[in-house]
This record gives sequence, C-alpha cells and structure tokens, in this order.
Amino acid sequence: MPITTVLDTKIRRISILNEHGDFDAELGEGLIPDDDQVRLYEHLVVCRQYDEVAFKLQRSGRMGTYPQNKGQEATSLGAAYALRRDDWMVTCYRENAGLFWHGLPMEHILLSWMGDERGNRIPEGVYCTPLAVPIGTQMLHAAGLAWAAKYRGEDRIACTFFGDGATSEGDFHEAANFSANLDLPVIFVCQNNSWAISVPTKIQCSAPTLAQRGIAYGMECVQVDGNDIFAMVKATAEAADRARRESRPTFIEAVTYRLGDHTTADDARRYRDQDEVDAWMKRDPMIRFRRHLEDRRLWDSQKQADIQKRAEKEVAAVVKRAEEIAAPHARDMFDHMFAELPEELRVQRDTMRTSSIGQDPAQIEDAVEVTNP
Amino acid sequence: MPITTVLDTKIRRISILNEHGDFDAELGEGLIPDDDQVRLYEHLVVCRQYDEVAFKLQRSGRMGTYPQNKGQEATSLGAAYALRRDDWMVTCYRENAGLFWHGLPMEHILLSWMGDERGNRIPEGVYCTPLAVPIGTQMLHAAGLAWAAKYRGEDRIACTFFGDGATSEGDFHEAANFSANLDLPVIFVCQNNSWAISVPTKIQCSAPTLAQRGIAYGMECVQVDGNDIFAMVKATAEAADRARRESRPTFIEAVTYRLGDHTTADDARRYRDQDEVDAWMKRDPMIRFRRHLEDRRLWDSQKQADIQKRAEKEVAAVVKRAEEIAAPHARDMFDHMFAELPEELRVQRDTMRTSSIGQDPAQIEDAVEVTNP
Amino acid sequence: MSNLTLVQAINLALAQEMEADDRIILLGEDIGLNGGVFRVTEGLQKRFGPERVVDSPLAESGIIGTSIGLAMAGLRPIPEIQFEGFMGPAYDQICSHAARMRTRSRGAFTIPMTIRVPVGGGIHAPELHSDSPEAIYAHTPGLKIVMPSSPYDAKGLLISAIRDPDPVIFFEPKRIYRAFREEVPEDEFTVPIGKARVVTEGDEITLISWGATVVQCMNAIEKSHRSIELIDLRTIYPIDMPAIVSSVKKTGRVVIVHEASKTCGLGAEIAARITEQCFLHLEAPIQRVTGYDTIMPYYKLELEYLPESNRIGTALEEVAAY
Amino acid sequence: MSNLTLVQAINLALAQEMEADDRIILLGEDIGLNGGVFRVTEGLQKRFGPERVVDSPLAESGIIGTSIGLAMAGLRPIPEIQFEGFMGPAYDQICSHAARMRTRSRGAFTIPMTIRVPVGGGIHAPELHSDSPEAIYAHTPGLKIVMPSSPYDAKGLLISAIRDPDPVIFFEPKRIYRAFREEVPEDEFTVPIGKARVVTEGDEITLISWGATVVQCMNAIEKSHRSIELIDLRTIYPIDMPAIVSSVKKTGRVVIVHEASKTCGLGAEIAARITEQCFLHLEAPIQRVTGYDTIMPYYKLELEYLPESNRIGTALEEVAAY
Ligand SMILES: Cc1ncc(C[n+]2csc(CCOP(=O)(O)OP(=O)(O)O)c2C)c(N)n1
Ligand SMILES: Cc1ncc(C[n+]2csc(CCOP(=O)(O)OP(=O)(O)O)c2C)c(N)n1
Ligand SMILES: [Mg+2]
Ligand SMILES: [Mg+2]
Repeated sequence: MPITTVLDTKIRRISILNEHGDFDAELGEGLIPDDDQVRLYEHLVVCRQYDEVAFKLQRSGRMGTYPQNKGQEATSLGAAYALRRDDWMVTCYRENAGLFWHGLPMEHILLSWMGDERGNRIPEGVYCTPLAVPIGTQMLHAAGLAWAAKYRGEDRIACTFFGDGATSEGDFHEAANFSANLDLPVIFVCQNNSWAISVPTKIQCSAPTLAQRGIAYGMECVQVDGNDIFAMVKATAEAADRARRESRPTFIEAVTYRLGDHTTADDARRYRDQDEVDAWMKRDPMIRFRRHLEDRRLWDSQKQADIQKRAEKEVAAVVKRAEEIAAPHARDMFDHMFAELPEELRVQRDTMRTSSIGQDPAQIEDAVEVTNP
Repeated sequence: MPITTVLDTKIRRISILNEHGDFDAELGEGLIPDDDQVRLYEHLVVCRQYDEVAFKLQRSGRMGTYPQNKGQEATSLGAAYALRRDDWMVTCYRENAGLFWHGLPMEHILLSWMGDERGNRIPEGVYCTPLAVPIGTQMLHAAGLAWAAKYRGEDRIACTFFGDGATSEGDFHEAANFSANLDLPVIFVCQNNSWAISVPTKIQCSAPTLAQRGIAYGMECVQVDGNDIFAMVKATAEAADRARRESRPTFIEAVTYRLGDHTTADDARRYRDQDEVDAWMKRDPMIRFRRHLEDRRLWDSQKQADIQKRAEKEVAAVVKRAEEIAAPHARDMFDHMFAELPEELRVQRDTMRTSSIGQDPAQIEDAVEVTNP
Repeated sequence: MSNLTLVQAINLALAQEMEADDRIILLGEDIGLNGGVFRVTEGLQKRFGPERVVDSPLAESGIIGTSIGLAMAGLRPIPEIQFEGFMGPAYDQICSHAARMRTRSRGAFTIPMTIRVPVGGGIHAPELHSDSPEAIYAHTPGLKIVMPSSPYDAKGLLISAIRDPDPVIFFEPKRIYRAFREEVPEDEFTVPIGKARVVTEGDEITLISWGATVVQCMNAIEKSHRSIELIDLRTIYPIDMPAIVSSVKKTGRVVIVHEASKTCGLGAEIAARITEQCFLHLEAPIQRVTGYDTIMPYYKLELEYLPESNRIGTALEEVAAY
Repeated sequence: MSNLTLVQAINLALAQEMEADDRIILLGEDIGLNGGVFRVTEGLQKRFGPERVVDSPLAESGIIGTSIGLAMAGLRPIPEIQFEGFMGPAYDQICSHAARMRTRSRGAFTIPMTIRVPVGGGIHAPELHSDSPEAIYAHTPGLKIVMPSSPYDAKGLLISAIRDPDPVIFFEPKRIYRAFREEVPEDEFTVPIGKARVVTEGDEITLISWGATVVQCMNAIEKSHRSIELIDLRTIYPIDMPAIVSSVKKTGRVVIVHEASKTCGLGAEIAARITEQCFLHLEAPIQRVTGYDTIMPYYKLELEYLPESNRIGTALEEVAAY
C-alpha cells in the first residue's frame, strides 16, 4: 500500500529496413510508393555527391569550415518526406538532404559556409530556417513557429532537428517543456550520431536511450533506426499526424552515425577508433536502400551510373552558381541591421573607410567592394 | 520484431504516515527513534512560529518581502534529518526548517530578508549556501559541490532543494544531466507545492508526475508525500546511501503545498480557490505528526503548550538578535567585491559621498553610516 | 485624457494595441490571471483570452526563444521578463538570435518583438530585482532599447515599440510604476523611438538621464539655482545625439546620471561621443553620477548606491565651478 | 626560455599550475582526448588523468554552474567555453552567481575560477565564432577580465588568473593563437593583473589596444613616421588608468582600437575616463577605431569589420592633424 506505482512506461524502437537488408513488410509495405523510393534514393546520391564536393571546396580553400553530412542523410530525408511542403523544418547544420527535399535551393547551404549571409536568405515559400550555429537553441524557434500556426488555426506543424550533444543544453529542455505543456504541434528529431565533436553520447546522456528524454515532459517518444529511411518516414508520419490532429509533440531519437569528421576543422582519428567507423560504414543508409531497390527491381547499375553522372553535373552547376554570386559589398553589413537604418548607423556605414567613424559623413564613395572574399 | 521495447520503467510513490494518520509500520517502524521524533516535531513548532513572526515583521515594515514556508516544513526537515551534518544543503528560499536543523543560526534568514548580505555569511562549519534568488540556478552549484567532494575522496554529498517551477528552467536540466552523466553524489529534492507564484504545476509539467523528470537522465526517481516526514526521511536516506556508496544522483518529487501566499508581496486569492487551500490545510504535516506522537504517547497538550511558549521566546530572541545587528556601513558594499580592492574601486569607495567618483580621493571621512536601514 | 500612473499607461497601451492587432500575443510568468507581479497586465487575460495572454512555464530562455519563433512566423509577441535580473537566462536567445535574425537571414526573417522588463532599484526588493542592464543590450547590435520616465512617454513609446518591425527591449522603471500620475491621452499616439525629450531648458549645464533617475534629476534641479537643461534620453539605443550635441554646444558642461555601474555604463558612451562631437565646446570634464562598480547592494544600502538628488546636486556644482 | 606560440604558452602555464596545485580541475567541451578545438589543452588529459581534465556535456551554463560549485568547495576550476559566442548560455551563471558570490555571502564563499575563452575575429570562422564581448563583462562588477596579446603575457597572466582568489575571465585572442612565437621562460612567472604594458614609447600619440588588435596597432606604427606610444591594456578590468593617464599627459592625443562594436565598447569607458582625468591635457578628440555597430559579419566581410592597420593609420593621422 504505502509504496505504489505512479508511472509505468515503455519506449518502442522502430526498424523496417535493417542493415542486413531485411525488410519488414507489415510495417513497410505501401509506406512509400515505388516511384518515390526511387526519387528518394536518387536524392541521396545527389546529396552524397554534394557533401563530397563541399568537403573538397573547403580543402582547396574555396569555402570555410564545413560539417559533412555523410552517413546521416536518411534521417533528415525520411523526416522531410513525411512532412508537408508548408511544414516548418527547423534544422541544425547536418540536414542537407532533408532541406533540399523540402525545397531549399542547394546553393544556399554552400553560400552560408562560404561566409555569406545571403545563404540564409530563405526564399519565399520555403519553410525552413537559417543554419543554427549555437547548438541546442533552434528548437525553441520551432516551438514558437508551431505555436504561431496553432494560434492562427493553420494545420502547419514544425519539425526540428538537432544532435545528441544538443540535448544537454538547457534550451532543449525548455523547448520540449513548452511544447508539451502548451500542446504545440512540434516534432523533435534527435539525430544521435554517437558523437558531439569528440565527446561520445554517453557523456551527454548516460541513460540507456536518448528517447527517454521525452518522458520527462509526458511526451510521446520513440527510438528509430535513423539509417533506415522507411522507419524514419513511418515515425515522422505518425508524429506529424499526432501534431496535426492532437497538437501534441513527439520526441524521436534517430540512431545514426557521423561517418566523417565533425567538420573540416576536425580530425576524428584523434578520438575514435577506425573499427567503430568501419562497422558503421556497413550500416550506411544508402547501401541497404540500394540493395532493397535492386531486390525489388526498381534499381540497377545502369541507373546508378546515370544518377551518379547527373549528380556530378547538378552539383557542379550548384557550385558554379554559388561561386558566381557577386561578392558582397562592405556596406551590406549595415543594410539589414534594422528595417530602417538609424542615423548613427548610416553615418558609420557612409564613413566606414575612414577611421573616424561618426565624424565624416562625406565619404560615402569610399565604400568599395570587397576584392578578396 | 521490427517494433521492439528499448525501455520499460516504473516510478514508485512512498507514503508512510498519511493525512488520515495511518502509519505504515513495516516501512516506518524504527526509521526515526522516538526521541528524535519528538525533537523533530518540536522543531516544526519553532519553525512555524518563526514563519508567522517573519510574516508579521514584514507587515509591520520591519522586514522586506518574505516567502512563507507554512505547510512545506516537513519536506526540508525530513531531508535534512536524513543527511549528515557535513553534507551540503543547497536550498532555494523555502527550506527554513531544514536549514535550521542543519545548523544555520536562525537570525541569518531574517537578516537576509531584511536586506542585509550578512544574513548570507554562512558560519564556518555549517554546510549550506546562501538564499538562491534566481530560480533553478542553484542545483548546478550542488552538482559542483558534490563533484568536489567526490574529487577529494570525501564521502560528503549534496542535497539540493527547488520548486516545481524551477524544473522548467534549463539550468535544472543541465544540473541533473551533469550529475547523472558524471556520476555525482547529489540528491535533487523537488518541492512540488502546486504553485509557482500564480502558475499551477500543470503549466510547468503536463506529465502525470514531476518525478519522471529524472527518467530523462537515467536517474533513480521517486515520488514522496512531502507532508509525511517519515516518507521524506526514508526517501532521502535511500538517496543519500545511493549517493555515498554508488556516487549516483536521485530525483525526489516531494508533493506538498504552499499554504500561504507566494511571498508577502503576493495575494494568492487572486488566482486560487480557497477550497483547494482548505483541503490542504487538513494535510498539514504538523497535524498528522502530532496525532501520531500522541497515539504513541510521546506527546500531549501540556508538552504542546510548553513548546509553544519556548518557540515564542526563542523566536523573539532571534528577532532581537537580527534587529540589533548594527546597520551596515555604506562602504561595506565595496569591501567584499574582491579579495583585494582594486585601486579604482578604492577611490570610488573613498569618495562615495561626492558626485565625482574617481576624482577626489581626499574625502574618505565622508563615508558615513547608514542611518535608516 | 486620463490621469494615469505609469503602470496604467502601459496597461492601456497594451490593451489598445491588442484590440487593434490580433497578431499580438503576450506571454510571461504570472501575467495571466494574476496580471503580472506588478499588475501591468491586469485584466488583459480576462479581456483577450488565455490564447493571447499566456502564462508561460518558468523559463526565460523559453519565453524569448518561443517569442522569436512566433515573430519569425509573423506574429507580434510581447514577452515579459519578470525582473531585469532574470534576463540572464534569456541573454543568449536575445543576443545570439533576436538581435541577429534579420541580418543573419538578410531580411528573410524579422523579429517584431517587444520585450517588457521592469528595471532598476529603489523598491526595497531582494537581490537581482534592482539592476540596470541597459548598457549590456546597447552594446548588442540589432536591438533597440527604450526606457520611459513618465506615464505619457510610457504609453507613446510602448506603442512605437510594438509597431516597430525590429526587436525592442522596453525597460519599465519600477520605482516610478506608481510614483506619480500624469495626463495621458485616451487615444492611441506614439512617441518616436530615438528621440530624446528636453524636460527643462537651461543654458548653464546639460543634465542627461533616463528612466527613474530623471525624477531624481528634477529634484536636484529644483534645489539648484542654476539654469539646467535636463535631457531625458527616452531611447537608450539609438541615442539621440543631435539633441545632446545641440544642448552641449549651448552649455559646454555636462552631467550624466544613471543607476547602472559606472564602468562601461551608457554614461561612458555618451561622454565619449560628446567628447568626439563637441570637443571644442566643452568647458569642464563630463561628470558621471552613477551606481558604483559594485554589485547593487541588498536594500539596506540601496539608497547609498543609487544616484540620489544630493549626489546629482554636488556634481552640478562641481561642473559649474570648474 | 623556449620559443612558443600563444597556444603553447597557455598549455605550458596550465600544465605547470596543475602540477603544482591539485585543486585545479579543467572542464569543458572536447578538452580531453581531443585537446580542445584549438588544441590548447593538448596532452593534459593524458598527463593528469580524466578526473582532472574533464570532457563535459555540451552545456555552457552547466560548465560554469558546476565550476561555481567546485570553487565554493575550495577547488580551482578552469572551465573552457569553446568560443566567446557560446558564453551566452552561461551569462546568467557568470553574472548572477560567479560575480556575486563573494559579496553576496560577505566573503563566506569565494569563486577562484578562471574561465578560458577564445575570443575575436579574423580566422574565417562561422557566425558566433568571432565576437568580442569583453565590455559586457567589464560592466559586470565582481569579475576580472584579462586578454593577453603575446605568448609571454599569456603565460604570465594566466598564472596570475589561476592564482587569483576571484573569478577571472581569460580571453584568448584566437587570431594570434599561432600567428607568431616569442621567447617565454620555462619556469613559472606571473604578469600582474591590472597592469598595462607600454609596447612602444612615443610622445605624439597614445595608442591603446588589447588582444589581437595590438598586432594591428604595431603594423600601423611601423607604417607611420610619428612617435606613438602603444599601450597594451592586458587587463580589461580593472583598467590600468595610471599607465594611460601618464601617457596621455605626455601626448595629449589618443586613439583607442578594439574589435568589439563601438557603442558601449570598452573604448567608450577609456575615452570617458581620459576626459575625466586628463581634460586639460587633451589636444584632440579621442578617436575610437572599432568594429561597427553591426553584427560581426560572416567571414567574407570580416576584414571590413575588423580594425585593420590602415584604418588605424588614418586615425593616427587625423588625431595628429587636429
Ligand atoms: C552553444 C554552443 N556550444 C558549443 C558549440 C560548438 N560546437 C559546435 S558543434 C558541437 C557538437 C554538436 O554535437 P551534436 O549536437 O551531437 O551535433 P552533431 O555535430 O553531432 O551533428 C559543438 C560543441 C556551439 N556551436 N554552440
Ligand atoms: C530566474 C527567475 N525567474 C523568475 C523569478 C521570479 N520568481 C520568484 S519565485 C517564482 C516562482 C517559483 O516557483 P517554484 O519554483 O515552484 O518555487 P515556490 O516559490 O513554489 O517554492 C518566480 C517566478 C526568479 N526569482 N528567478
Ligand atoms: Mg552528435
Ligand atoms: Mg512551487
């Protein structure tokens, strides 16, 4: 009597297409039409090509620091596939595949990593947010975006992505807590890729799963094989449904792996074993997906060669577009500070080539273009 | 197969002496020696008296804002009883009963609320920390204090107290997460008193329990009737044991109720029903404890009258001590800024009665005493 | 016209703007049924419903972070932080996101949010309930900062802030929340952001202040026999330098008064700019009468810390005598 | 003596102090096996063990908050914040607790903690990896702030900071982490907190800076034909005013250089104090060559934002010509 049970809860794990190529027909059949399966796979090939090229751009000094996406692409892509085009995707920096699927033009990401804010100028009608550099902070924006949709009676939802490391930040907690307590239509997709730079997940969370973070908020939570695009689609679709119909949030732990370094500024060999990487190489989401498509005769090596060629061409064109954009003007840094530039900022802008900012407004002609981006 | 269970967990609730006076002998017998039961009850009477007097001091203009403790005293007292004298108590502002038991001289708390930092000058050998005004922040200090003990190989632990509202702050999350992942000997006592000023607990946490916050960290967690001093002692003793032996943290949700206003600046009638308060009045921890002692012939109305008289005398003496402390010196605000006062601060201090701080170091005599605290 | 306290003027401005624009949502701790701990939002939840006046969880970063999301979606959130001392947990969302979103996204996302925050000392409150962090946010590009010193300005500036397309921190000097009443038009009107107010004209000394210390300055002027031009900044950022410069060119002598600590306070910036722009007109060093470079003491000593009228008076005399 | 980079000098100081004092614990993101993202703590975990060099969860408030607890217990934590842009989440613990604990408790608790933070721009890094928030913390009473500009100073100042009984923020200018080497004594030595360094003597203009821009100032001096006294502040708070005043009394002309935004930057405070203390010696308005009041732009434009030597040179000429 005096010791009673006040909570009894379980967490499920969803896997449909596992690393051995086993496909669970009951859950997976009909989940993604065949055409779409092919399109998704092709998209993955393009994104992998993009990732490789971006890496090389950095190595050859044509771009700044870049975080490779390699190995994690199925997570954001599966989620994006299950969203509506007008749902918000509120991402971190390792979700290229999902963002491109969701409508973000591919040159934007390159431009941002090339040190140009114009990469973040999300086009009208694309529902995503700029790269989030401060870890763990963007989930609150997702909660606010979802709240706005609810307030307006729209049935748009928000799906936010973040890493295992991000779940250690206080803002993650506040975002999850606001979403649960205010009944907001948000999906939290935690991309547990085993590492936060050099720090293994167990230092971020010593519990057996990250999924159980959601229990703290009374939130529905689930663990998913994040390298299994079918499982990602299924979990996200369920969560989207819950968000849209019941205005309730969901926490999805997507178990995946960062096959590359943290960013081009990192050298992962300093802190992790090659064995671990090799084991995860075999779990690459593209390998099992391709095999699955081949088993179903939706794919063959000719198609693979074709898409590879197309990917190369497409990505080359994207790089060209990104590099051809005219260098920004020094004065651009002022132009979006406020809707209307306050007088003192106008003076600073117009005198920026003089030392005495604020004292000589006559030198506006001096604001020359940057020659060396 | 593809949907598997990766977590299956339960939360217990402990109650030993319930509001109807039922006592669970199996759990409760021998838990607290009879003498100590009497001492604890007497301590509660003194603390309740202190609380009433403090309230009146504020009302009569002799003290600033004060947060009443009424109704919650068993929570911190039960926990303090289960701690060792050299364990850290890292509290918020509603734990007078526990702090006084733990060794803090009673005038300190009054002095702090009288607007005097000297109330926070914790005496040597008393293991507690100053009043924590910014909600939800002190649990990180508890984690650090516990960490220091572990680092030094001491078997001292830290027990930190906070409200239901505090669990919404990011710092709570970070403190719990650090403690779990770094294996720190900390006890988290959440005093769920139904309200955070005017905001009901369900806005802080829509989950069925606050206890389940701890699951997020893979932390042992338990719900306790916080108005049941026996249950508090038992839960805290178990947690202390876990901390001391295994260096693992525990989350205790102590369900209690704030019988008074949030502080003397608040008027709870604006936002809560008297019915709710009346119902909780009957669950006052002192009522059931007294009845229990009387049942056991450890207490009677003569003893009650005696302790009441002693409490009045004792508290009056405390008030006298607090009020007799000489007013602080204006220059005191400088004297504890740094171990050694930097030159520019010395000049500010020595010229504080002139306008031109920093320019006239000759006027040190001007620093007069405050006449009107 | 009604004769209103500062609290009432703000309440009225909120109600009228909410009536006119349903994109406005208020959120914060205790702002609903309780009407906020200072009763600034009294009656608004009842009138506009719990969807528009939202009691939030106790989490300042959450309050500002979700407000940023609401604003990105085109709403006009008005979050309240209960006391300036509790902006700390929200510092990152304010400075790393709200202030940066427009420029980061080259205008694709904007943050039309007004953060309301009671500010300053003098009310015998506990620790962290009496600070003046305006310079911190003035040093953060991308924010506008406003601090009224009267009911009239409070209403007019708040309406400007709410309608402003960029993030504004609206500091409410709590010491004068109910200290006096003033005639305030019933209808909506705006006081422009970025324009100071000449409170009293004079040609001997320019006295510059903002928020609650404007009242202390007026007291000092009353006790003084000198001709003092009192400028109430009203907006902390952007600073109305033309108003200051034209006064200083007339007087050549300046006293700046603020509650915040001296080092790196806004007074330093104003003094530096005056020296830059009026160098040849200055006849005496600029005096700053401010809080000391100490922690704002607990309330037994708060009046020793705050720049009261006698300290201001001494400074005026010293500057005049130089 | 060894010829060391700034990174190496810091690493050496940490190692020697850890060797001498086992109350020192290092904690932060990626500081262990990885040696920190700038390799400042390289080899220390291996040498002193994972109990003393701790990879923390990714949570800056947690890093500082637990460090405060460690310090309250008498240890000497040295937390690292990975980039200055990520001090935001820790702002509250730094300002509401670390800076206040001694005065709040009237000396019962002290915080002998050194927060190490890479600071500033010029390395082509992403957003929030290039800022200069020193004035924010200089405006927060209770903290000491240090920023070396050379390997020698880095070692000596860091040792002073670690041994200081109060919280010190130790900003490491990342642009010059490896930009040059300098002879640094192998043995331990201290450079006192609160003392500036006269880098070059001169009698025409006083040039004041700190951190990485000291190098830009030296470049500007090289290109100039004037006699310029360059003062490297070394300590941001407390400011070494005697050093500044004695130079300004000699030169009468001042240029201040910093990367942070102009408004309410530390330059404002220095300018205000110089005007207060050297009013009759000033022969020209004080010039501030600083970052603009904009967000530090993404790296394509960062060199437009940073005060490079040509902008400094122009200011020197203008001040001289006044
Ligand atoms: C607030 C904050 N702290 C630190 C950093 C530096 N940093 C960048 S990425 C990263 C690790 C992130 O790990 P995780 O969230 O797991 O995402 P992943 O990179 O693995 O996708 C860190 C520490 C940051 N960007 N923001
Ligand atoms: C960071 C912060 N935000 C807001 C406040 C104002 N405030 C003081 S007490 C309180 C409610 C605290 O509720 P809870 O944690 O449940 O503790 P209780 O007062 O109920 O014991 C609030 C919002 C504060 N002190 N600190
Ligand atoms: Mg990760
Ligand atoms: Mg409570």
